[in-house]
Amino acid sequence: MSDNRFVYFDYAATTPVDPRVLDAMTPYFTELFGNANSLYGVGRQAFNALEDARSRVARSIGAAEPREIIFTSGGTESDNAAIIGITRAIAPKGGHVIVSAFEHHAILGPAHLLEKDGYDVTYLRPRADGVVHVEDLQSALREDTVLVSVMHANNELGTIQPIAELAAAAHASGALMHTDAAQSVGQIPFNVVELGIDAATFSSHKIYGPKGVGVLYLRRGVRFQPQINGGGQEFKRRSGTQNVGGAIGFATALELMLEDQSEEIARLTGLREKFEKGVISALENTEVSAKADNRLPNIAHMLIKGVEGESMLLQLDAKGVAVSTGSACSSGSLEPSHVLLSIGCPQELAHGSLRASFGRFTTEEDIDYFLEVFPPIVNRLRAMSPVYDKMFGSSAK
Amino acid sequence: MSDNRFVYFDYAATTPVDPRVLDAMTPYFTELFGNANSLYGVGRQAFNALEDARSRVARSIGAAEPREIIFTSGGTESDNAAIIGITRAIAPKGGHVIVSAFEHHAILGPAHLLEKDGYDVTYLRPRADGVVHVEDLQSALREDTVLVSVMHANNELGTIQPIAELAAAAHASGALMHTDAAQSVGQIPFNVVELGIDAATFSSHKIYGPKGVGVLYLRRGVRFQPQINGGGQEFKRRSGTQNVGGAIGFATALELMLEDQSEEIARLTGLREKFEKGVISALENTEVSAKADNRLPNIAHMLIKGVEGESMLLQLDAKGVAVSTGSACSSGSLEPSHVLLSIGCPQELAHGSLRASFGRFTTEEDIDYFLEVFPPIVNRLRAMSPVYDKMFGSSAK
Amino acid sequence: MQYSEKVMDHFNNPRNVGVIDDADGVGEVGNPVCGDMMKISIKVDDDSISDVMFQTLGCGAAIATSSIVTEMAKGMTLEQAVAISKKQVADELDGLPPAKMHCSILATDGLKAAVDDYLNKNGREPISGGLAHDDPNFDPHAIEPEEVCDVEG
Amino acid sequence: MQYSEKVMDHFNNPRNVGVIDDADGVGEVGNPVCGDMMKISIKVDDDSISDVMFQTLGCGAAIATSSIVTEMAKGMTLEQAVAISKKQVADELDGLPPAKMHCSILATDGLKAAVDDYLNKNGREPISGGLAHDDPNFDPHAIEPEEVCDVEG
Ligand SMILES: Cc1ncc(COP(=O)(O)O)c(C=O)c1O
Ligand SMILES: Cc1ncc(COP(=O)(O)O)c(C=O)c1O
Repeated sequence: MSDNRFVYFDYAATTPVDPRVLDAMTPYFTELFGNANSLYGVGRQAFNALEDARSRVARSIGAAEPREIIFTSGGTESDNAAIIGITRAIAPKGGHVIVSAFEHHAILGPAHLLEKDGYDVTYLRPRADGVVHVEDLQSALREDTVLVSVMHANNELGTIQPIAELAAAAHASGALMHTDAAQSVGQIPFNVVELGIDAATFSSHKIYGPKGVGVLYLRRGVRFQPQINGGGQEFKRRSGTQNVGGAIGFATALELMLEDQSEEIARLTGLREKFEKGVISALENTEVSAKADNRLPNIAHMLIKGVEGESMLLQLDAKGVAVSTGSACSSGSLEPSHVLLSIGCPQELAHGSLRASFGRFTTEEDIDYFLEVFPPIVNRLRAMSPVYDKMFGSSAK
Repeated sequence: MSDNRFVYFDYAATTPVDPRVLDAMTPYFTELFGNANSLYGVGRQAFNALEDARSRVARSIGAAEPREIIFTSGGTESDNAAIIGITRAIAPKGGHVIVSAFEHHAILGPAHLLEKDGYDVTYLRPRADGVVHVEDLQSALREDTVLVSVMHANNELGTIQPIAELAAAAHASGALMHTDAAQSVGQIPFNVVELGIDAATFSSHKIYGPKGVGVLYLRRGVRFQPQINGGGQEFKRRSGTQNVGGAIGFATALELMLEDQSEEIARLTGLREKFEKGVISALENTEVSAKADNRLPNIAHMLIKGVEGESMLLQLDAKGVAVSTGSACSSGSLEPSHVLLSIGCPQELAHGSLRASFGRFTTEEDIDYFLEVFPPIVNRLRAMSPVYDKMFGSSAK
Repeated sequence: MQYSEKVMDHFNNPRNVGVIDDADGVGEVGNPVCGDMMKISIKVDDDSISDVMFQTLGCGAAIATSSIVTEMAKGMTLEQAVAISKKQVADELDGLPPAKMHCSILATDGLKAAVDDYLNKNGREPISGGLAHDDPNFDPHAIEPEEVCDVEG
Repeated sequence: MQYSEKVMDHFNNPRNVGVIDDADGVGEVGNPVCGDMMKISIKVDDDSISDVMFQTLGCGAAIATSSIVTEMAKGMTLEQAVAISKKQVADELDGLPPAKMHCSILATDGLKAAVDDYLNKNGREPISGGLAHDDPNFDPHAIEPEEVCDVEG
């Protein structure tokens, strides 16, 4: 057990750029620096590279045409653009939108904005298993529902949502379907046609691509009001000089994810199970947060009862282990994760959540190291708590 | 005269990333890849780097505080956010906005959107010299004017606007002042306090920084409605996982611009004058488009009468020279530049505009080469025109 | 926006540039205010085009479509010449960017005007069926739906 | 958000952790539902605090402020102890992130509660002037205006 060891268990927060991705991007900073909208040689090279990236992304997600791919500055922008751009284009005067209650803030934020502007928004609750159930969506759908947005995989719990069924229900009711696939694309099979969705969000830095790059998939024919206007780039849907290197980085990163996806699913699922079982057997009062079996291979999300998340995180950091906790918003450790609350987790437990997310460079040894350093940390924090014994100790039983 | 020669005269469209900038950014793709919002070590490193970049940008533009610097995805996003975010925050129910008529589309686009939403927008015309005059702004200001936006330097003509005086006039009338400094920052002195502005736009790829990165300067106390919402990054003003490497690239690029700014101003002004004089003396019926003396050192914008811009551009490209033309919007060579029209240039002349913009790697030899290859191109195109002699030939006099 | 190699070839090496001094018919369409203008002159032999030359002020596509249309027209009957469609012109050039499709109208209109001028000079009825440029509703700015707007930085 | 080195030191090596078995006064503030809770026990000698220990459930700042407040209080008179302000606690730790300023209230409130408990047990009037946590308008979520919201990816 070395204190210099660095164990990164927060791939769901962000990933390092894969060296192969960086290599693919590098020429576009210097020699191939042209503006993709310029007509001369160096501009045409940039244009060709950009359009090549667009085609490769389209192919990777099963899109019918490259122009369904719009490059953006990240998952947050794509989410905002989808929610507001589609809703306002279809129902400029108001209407009804459904988003799940455990969406990322990049969806909840624009949903609140629409509400302020007079739209009706339903925040559809997932059930305790961490899944949005089709019957619940069906009851929420209304005649004036314009858009439904449910994330493909939840970024905290890792639970995978039945997007194809949800999309079918939305369509049956005349609504469009958007899914935030920032956490799932590349990790698990993702095909826009098989899922039957109209729009989707991707973020490059979750899949070993560069930060500041994302994609909005917009099925051909979906009406859309651009949220950033100007020169009319990206088929008039997203203005601004394109980040050509970034687009190539994203396309390359996504292709690399797909290359060994099934092997990685198996490998990471194994690591996750080892992690979850290891924690549960080493520590009393711990459990996997969401009961659904259909979860991302790479996210373990657990409740460590009677411990506060940030203190756990910082102690792990001192041991060189990077994890996250649903309650780590620095607007106060007092604010528990809206995701956990949405599935009915009591507040006092929600404060003690731990998310460990694994990736390309995670090894068995990393898990072993974690299982060595983690239990003493929890035991120490529990011993320091004025209420642990009272609430969870054997005397409390 | 070698056909392999590459002469890039379109620095105003985009610039290559300076190798020193790339070096500064590179570690943030791989080793220092953390999410700046994470609490553990690799996240804190990213946070520190981001905040360091913010401080350096603040210092470079004379901002009072680092938190006045908001990192965005580029000049277009900054422009959109400024126009819409400030106007809507201050006057949610409507009001009056003034933008100059020769702003970049990244300003005109959101201005049109505001108009659609019931705001009054005045498109203030510059005069024939290519400058927005203070008296004209004064006549346009109204009691309900919320915001004035005039670019610091026009991206086609290169003319520098009297921002300090315009800002004073706006403030005297109770309006705020935004300036799009995408073309000027780094090129010429730029200080937010001396200019007295409330908000400003910058774009990284115009100053040898990476594409997909920009800054919105928002003076402390200026009310603002964020245009991209989510996790609340950038002091709740621009959500989305920050592009840390990009921020560092921008900060480094800007500092490098300032390092030798006065020498570069002298050097580039010399090159520009050589270029302009060379063209005028080699070709009849050519002139500098805007008469104002106060122009950017690095942009030469000329009218080449009786020639269409795109054909000129493509012929130059065949000789390895990259320039741009105000009329090169592929929505049709039929659409002449709104900038030239705004200063009263007749349409038939506006089609023949040529913008050559110089930069860090431009040499005297580049200008010499251009002056060698350009006149035969123009003469050939003019000879191919059915109307050149009639309109401009000696018989037309 | 990208031009095909064939467009670039015709732009860089336009065929049949110039004016036929003793032309049988001359067509002039477009307008410098709009940024493109074409003048085409033809020699007619037995109701077939025996020679054709053009002058064009305009963008790369305007010049290339002018050039190709002169190649296509040479040897055609007048009937065949006026039937050349903008799509045929574009196809012959291995395609045009959507934003540039209107340029082929300049070339086909120019040719039609030259044919009608010849017929008119010979006291015969025009056969072109009218020019797009003469239609008061013709919008040379009208672009194909797929058009992508490129921009100067 | 960044903690100072001093905060991290007190978080990693908290001083005076535990419970004084024969405490003269005990304060308990906070609530596990809110995510932080503190229990502090004191020994009082001649109206001065001769010993103090704490237990805390909470974030890094909650633990560090608890720890520092016990160090600060030791040896103080009761009057001095209840006068410790949240700003003094933060200053003593070389500052706290704006979002964490509320944590120092937990520590100062805990100490006040312990002092009042001691006085109460001895039939004397409380001197703390009341706890922030007892104020029905107290919002432990209230944050300083400069606060930056960090987020999970
Ligand atoms: C599900 C989900 N949506 C959206 C985002 C936001 O993406 P970005 O960080 O690229 O703005 C994230 C991650 O931050 C995410 O996990
Ligand atoms: C004056 C001006 N404003 C805004 C922009 C847009 O900036 P960006 O290309 O970073 O979106 C540009 C350049 O494209 C510009 O020249």
